[in-house]
Amino acid sequence: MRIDGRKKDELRPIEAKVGVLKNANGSAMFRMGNTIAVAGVFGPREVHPKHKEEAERAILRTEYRMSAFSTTSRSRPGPSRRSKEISMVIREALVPVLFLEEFPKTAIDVHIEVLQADASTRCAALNAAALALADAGVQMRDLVASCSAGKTNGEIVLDIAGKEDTDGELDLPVAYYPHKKMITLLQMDGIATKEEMKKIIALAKKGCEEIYEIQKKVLKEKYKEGDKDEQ
Amino acid sequence: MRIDGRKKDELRPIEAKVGVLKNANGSAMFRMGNTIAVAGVFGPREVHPKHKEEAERAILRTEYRMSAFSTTSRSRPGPSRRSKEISMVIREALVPVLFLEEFPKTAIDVHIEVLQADASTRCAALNAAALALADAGVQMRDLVASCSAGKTNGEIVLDIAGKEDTDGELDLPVAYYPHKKMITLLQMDGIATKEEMKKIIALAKKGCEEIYEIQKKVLKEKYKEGDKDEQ
Amino acid sequence: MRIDGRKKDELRPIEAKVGVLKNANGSAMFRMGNTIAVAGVFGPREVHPKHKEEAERAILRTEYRMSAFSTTSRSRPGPSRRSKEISMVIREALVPVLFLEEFPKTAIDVHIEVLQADASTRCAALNAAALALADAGVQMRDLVASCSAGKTNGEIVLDIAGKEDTDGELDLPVAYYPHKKMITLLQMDGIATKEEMKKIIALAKKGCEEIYEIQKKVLKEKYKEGDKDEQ
Amino acid sequence: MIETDKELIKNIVMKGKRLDKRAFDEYRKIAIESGVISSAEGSARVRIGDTEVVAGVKMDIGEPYPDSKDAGVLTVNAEFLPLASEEFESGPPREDSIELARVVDRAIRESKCIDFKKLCIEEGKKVWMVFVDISVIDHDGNLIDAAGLASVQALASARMPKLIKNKDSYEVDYENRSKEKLPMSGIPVSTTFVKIGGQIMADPLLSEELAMDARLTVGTFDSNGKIRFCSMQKGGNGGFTEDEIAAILDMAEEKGEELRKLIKKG
Amino acid sequence: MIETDKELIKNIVMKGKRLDKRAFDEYRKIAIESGVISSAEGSARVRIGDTEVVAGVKMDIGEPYPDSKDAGVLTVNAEFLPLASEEFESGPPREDSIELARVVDRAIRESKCIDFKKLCIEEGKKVWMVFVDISVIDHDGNLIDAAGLASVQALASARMPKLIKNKDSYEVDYENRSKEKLPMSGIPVSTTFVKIGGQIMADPLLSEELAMDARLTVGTFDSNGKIRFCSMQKGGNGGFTEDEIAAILDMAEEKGEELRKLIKKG
Amino acid sequence: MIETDKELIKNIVMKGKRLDKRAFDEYRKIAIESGVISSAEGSARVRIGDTEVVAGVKMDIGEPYPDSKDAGVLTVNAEFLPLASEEFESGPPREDSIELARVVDRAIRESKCIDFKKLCIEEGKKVWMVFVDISVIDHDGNLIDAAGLASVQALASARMPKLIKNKDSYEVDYENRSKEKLPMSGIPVSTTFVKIGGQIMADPLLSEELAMDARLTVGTFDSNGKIRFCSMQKGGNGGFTEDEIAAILDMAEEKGEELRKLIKKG
Repeated sequence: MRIDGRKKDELRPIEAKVGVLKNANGSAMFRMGNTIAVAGVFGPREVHPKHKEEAERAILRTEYRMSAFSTTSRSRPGPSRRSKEISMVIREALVPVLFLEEFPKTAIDVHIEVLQADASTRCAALNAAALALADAGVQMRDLVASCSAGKTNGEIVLDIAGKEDTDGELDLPVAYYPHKKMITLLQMDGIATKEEMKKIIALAKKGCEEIYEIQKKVLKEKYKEGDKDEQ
Repeated sequence: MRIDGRKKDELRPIEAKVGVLKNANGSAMFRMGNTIAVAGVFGPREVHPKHKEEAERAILRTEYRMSAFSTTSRSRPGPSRRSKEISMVIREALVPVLFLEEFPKTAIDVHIEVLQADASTRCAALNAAALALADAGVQMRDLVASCSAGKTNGEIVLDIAGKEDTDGELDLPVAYYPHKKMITLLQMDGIATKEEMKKIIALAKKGCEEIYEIQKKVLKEKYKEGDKDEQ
Repeated sequence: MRIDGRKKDELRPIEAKVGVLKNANGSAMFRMGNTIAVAGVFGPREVHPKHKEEAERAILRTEYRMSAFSTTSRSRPGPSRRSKEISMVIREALVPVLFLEEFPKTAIDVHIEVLQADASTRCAALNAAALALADAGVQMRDLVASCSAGKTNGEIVLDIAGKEDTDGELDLPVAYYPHKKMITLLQMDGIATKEEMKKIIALAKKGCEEIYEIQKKVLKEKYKEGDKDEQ
Repeated sequence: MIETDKELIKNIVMKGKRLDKRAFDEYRKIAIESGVISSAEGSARVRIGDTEVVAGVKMDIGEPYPDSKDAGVLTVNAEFLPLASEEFESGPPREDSIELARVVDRAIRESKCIDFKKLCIEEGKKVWMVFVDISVIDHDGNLIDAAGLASVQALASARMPKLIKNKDSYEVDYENRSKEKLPMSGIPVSTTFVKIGGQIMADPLLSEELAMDARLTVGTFDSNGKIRFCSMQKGGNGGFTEDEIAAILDMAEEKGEELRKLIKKG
Repeated sequence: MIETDKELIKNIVMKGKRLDKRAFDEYRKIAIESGVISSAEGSARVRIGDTEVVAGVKMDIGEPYPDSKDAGVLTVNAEFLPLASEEFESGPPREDSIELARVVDRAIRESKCIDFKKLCIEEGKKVWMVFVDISVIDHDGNLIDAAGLASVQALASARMPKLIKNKDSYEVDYENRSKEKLPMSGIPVSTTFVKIGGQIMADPLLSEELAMDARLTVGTFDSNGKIRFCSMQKGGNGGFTEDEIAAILDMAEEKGEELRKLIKKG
Repeated sequence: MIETDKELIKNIVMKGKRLDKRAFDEYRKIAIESGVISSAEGSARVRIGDTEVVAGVKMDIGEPYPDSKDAGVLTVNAEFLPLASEEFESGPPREDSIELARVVDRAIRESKCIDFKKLCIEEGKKVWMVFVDISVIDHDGNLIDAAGLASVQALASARMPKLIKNKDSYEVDYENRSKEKLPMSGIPVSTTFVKIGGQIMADPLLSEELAMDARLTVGTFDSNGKIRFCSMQKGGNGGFTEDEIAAILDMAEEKGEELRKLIKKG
């Protein structure tokens, strides 16, 4: 049993919603326990500045930010080295599922705000981003689902949070492209043996698969509603 | 009687001068007591960077700055949040009197430096800016005159300065477009009842009217000199 | 005799090498005692951003940087006011020997990194830069050689270093364009009479002439090797 | 927004109507939730129509300003999130986000609704720093009023973190928030009006802001049952006559009272 | 790099070969020199083929982080020098230089190879700050591994500067370095693999990086004779299957041991 | 400035003349006013022809540098105001404004005209910080000499603010300036010469600077009746022979004396 009562392979309670913003072309909110991310997508649209445009494909731009009040100690607004790295690995995790070659000379902008942070913010951000891209009607090969696993008190557990994170021994976030069974984000902090590593990756992948089902359900519900609206 | 001996509705001594700079297309100095502002105007001229250009009108750009030595405690050079806000409200106060639609695809740049600051720096800045625009020969519907009124020791007074400012209860700067009887800048800090507010606004407007006369006189004198020069 | 055993008019041990980098079009390392600079040249190449391009000539861009670990107290990475000034005087010292008019609408970029700093970093930087330009095959009227002289313990000495620099009374770096006998960089910190000034300048120039011979030798050796390589 | 849209808005106004059929002095539906951010000492989400803003209050120990050594420090910052509008880009703060933060800051500060002297820990050395951070999440006009409401609700619902005194230093224990509220009296709110084609109207839509001649934001607060004015800010490339301003002050008084009723104390 | 070049690289790989004829699990020639920068407390130059990196360690006195008051502070920074590649420009750090510094940092930090508690001078007040600065001098691929080796060699060869205690303050005497080494045990190294056309290969050339589908960097270290993993970072616009990752972990274990042998202790 | 203008200037010089008919070693009319900024501890406005510069001295308490714990700190900063020239834009400082500030700084610092040891308040803890801020208001050439004169006159006319010692801290009372002057001896001035078509001339106009081959600024000061050199800075894309430099040193000596006479002490 874990501090918050979860089983070792149990995700925190998840809440997901698409179409949460009016102005963005697509949007989504994704909550994993006390971590909340909102994503808004604009595009495909014209590229400014022009010289960043690519002749053969759309450019994907991702921005991960944290609200100043999202952390226990206030975070200074504006980009940090950490947020720049995360923006980059999120972008690299999403590219494989997008048909960027279909929209040459355009930009697809994914803006993600973490409103509340309690571990796995990059995972929640990615889950929200994938839903927002789908909500924007951007053509996709598949969704991307993201989840972390890790080690705390010597135990391998799914979706570390709270004290498990601050006192934990290892954190390993993964993003998963289910159709291709491909891991498109993989980072790790902590110490482990090779056997542990493999178990943790497998567990994180399992978490991604659960999240993928939730993402699909949320989109399906939205789609049904859309059907009703049109009647 | 006020600390500096002025009557309640009396402005500080004013000194105004146009054509004070050689390089600028138009320029002016405006002094209200110990507050001194210098303005220089360039344009209408080409817009850099090009993408800021507007097809149907000139863009007006205003920049309010304070010299590092203008304040009791040295001000760090470079723009601050305060100076950016003031630059913006100054721009919005000047736009109504300009024929921006006459100079499409150009920029009119108004640069203002506060050399010495003792309250009402945005008013002195605006008064200098309006004179500099006229001096530059930029076609104008009217001048803009600016002045503040406020409350100190419970009294409603014009053009607060010195200790009245640091210890005062309320400061309300106004910019006035006389022909249209229109207030084009209005800000307020402090606490007042509705009746007090109306009195303070009316007093500030009266101050603007006095300043307007001074501005016109200064321009007229310059104009006469100009006539003489040409003979 | 000086602290490090040199004669008054003696340079520190010099090590110079060209072609030290693979990616740069031309490169060189120049070491004067404990001061080490590496230079890399790119160009003539297209100018970005475009609006910096000049119709009639190439633009020369020089950047002098110091590695964080190059100084006793760590230097913060990124440009400083000092490094911007030095980048500028280095550029102005090199322009006279280049045929910029031969490559209109292009840029020649000279990047210099000081890896280890023990006085005269701008001289080592310039010596490396001139060699790197030659190594890049950029057509030149001549090389530029650079060296400083100064005063320490009341004595006029060449190429001040170590304690002589931190405790010294005067430092005067010079860059020299030998064919034209022209001094193209000249700065001075410290106190001297006119007669001392002239002696110091003459000594620094003599140092430059020695360095010039070393530069030519290094290039000649490279050239010979090149000949062999081609056989 | 193209010129014809502006004309459209003006034409509707000329007919005495608004795009969304509201009366000229009518606000859109306002929804306020507090405590939406568990990591913040206080927080609130405010929706005015399709405009959405979240404000969070964070507190920390810091040093007082040299010119008020016995007073806590207030910092208000606003971020126009790029996801809130296709006009908002990443990068340095826009001038309108600076203006918004400064106008909200002035209404709070000038109304003296927070007793900053009570936020002094050790005179001249340590005081509480109160950060109000505003994230604009969706923009359909009248951001200032939404941000003002969210900030005040976040402050009103805030609970101080615990202060731990060590031998010669202080620490903040964020895990255990106290039940103590901020020393607050009075509720300052901003009410914003725009002029389009000579007509004054409250709570502008984004499309109305783009078509407006000028904007006036008026801050009011309640002081022992009386209404007082504490801030004003004109915006936009036009102006107001004295009579128009007087009319706006009347409306601000009335609308301010309406908005104040929506704030839940504590 | 134009598309045809990428195709060329892929075609070579398809034939089971590499551009420079190495085996898929073979590193280029690695040369490590330590003590190359006399102004640094520790330093190293690493060449992997035509890639060249210099790392320097500087130390200073500073304040600890509030959440670990009894521990020294590690800062890793990387500069992609503009002279190292025509792609590198002056200006704010590129995202890949930030990533490189952070990946190197994590391998050092997470392996716990430095005992930061031993770098505490006075708890809560003064600790040693350890700065590892990486200058990338020539770029022909696999910068992370080169930077990782250079950083670890610089740390392993560092000598602490002398600490001078005054009445109520501390000073650093850089002129007289002590013989004391950093409290270090274990050598963390990063090993990087890329996937091109389904084939995994170690130590990518720059041209291979430009043609790659994805990259995986794995950090390992030695702990009492056992090999442990301490960091991972996927890069590039593609991904890996679980099986591919398992294969990379095996290779990382083996290659990590090879690289570790190149580091000279002390 | 177009090429033909440069040719025009050169042609005039070839005929032994200057655009404004001055002799080659003649300065334009110089006007110096001190005490022009009441908010500054010292200030001066300098006009050289149509070039206009204002310098202000501000003082504050700060910490000494670790390597000179018993000395006050000098900071010189220059702002090329955008209103001074259509070439000056808002934004980060231009390289020529950095150069100007640093050249003026060096002449003051190297001449040792200010006794910074006397500006130490408490060794290693508190010293006076002297800020010289230069605002360039109108640019018609030779900004360095104008800025140098304005800075020195501002320093010479400065009055120290009052220092208030509290129990364990210091405060500055700016309202009540003391009669005490800065500990200053000697007057460093910069004199600038340009070379056009082989001819050396003093005090260049802006148009002459744009046409020049090279520039040399020489700082001199008076030390017990003797003239000493304290700084030099070559500018521009050309150079000087040793003989030309010797000639400039002679002129600098003479012109420096002329300029020094314009400075009013205290």
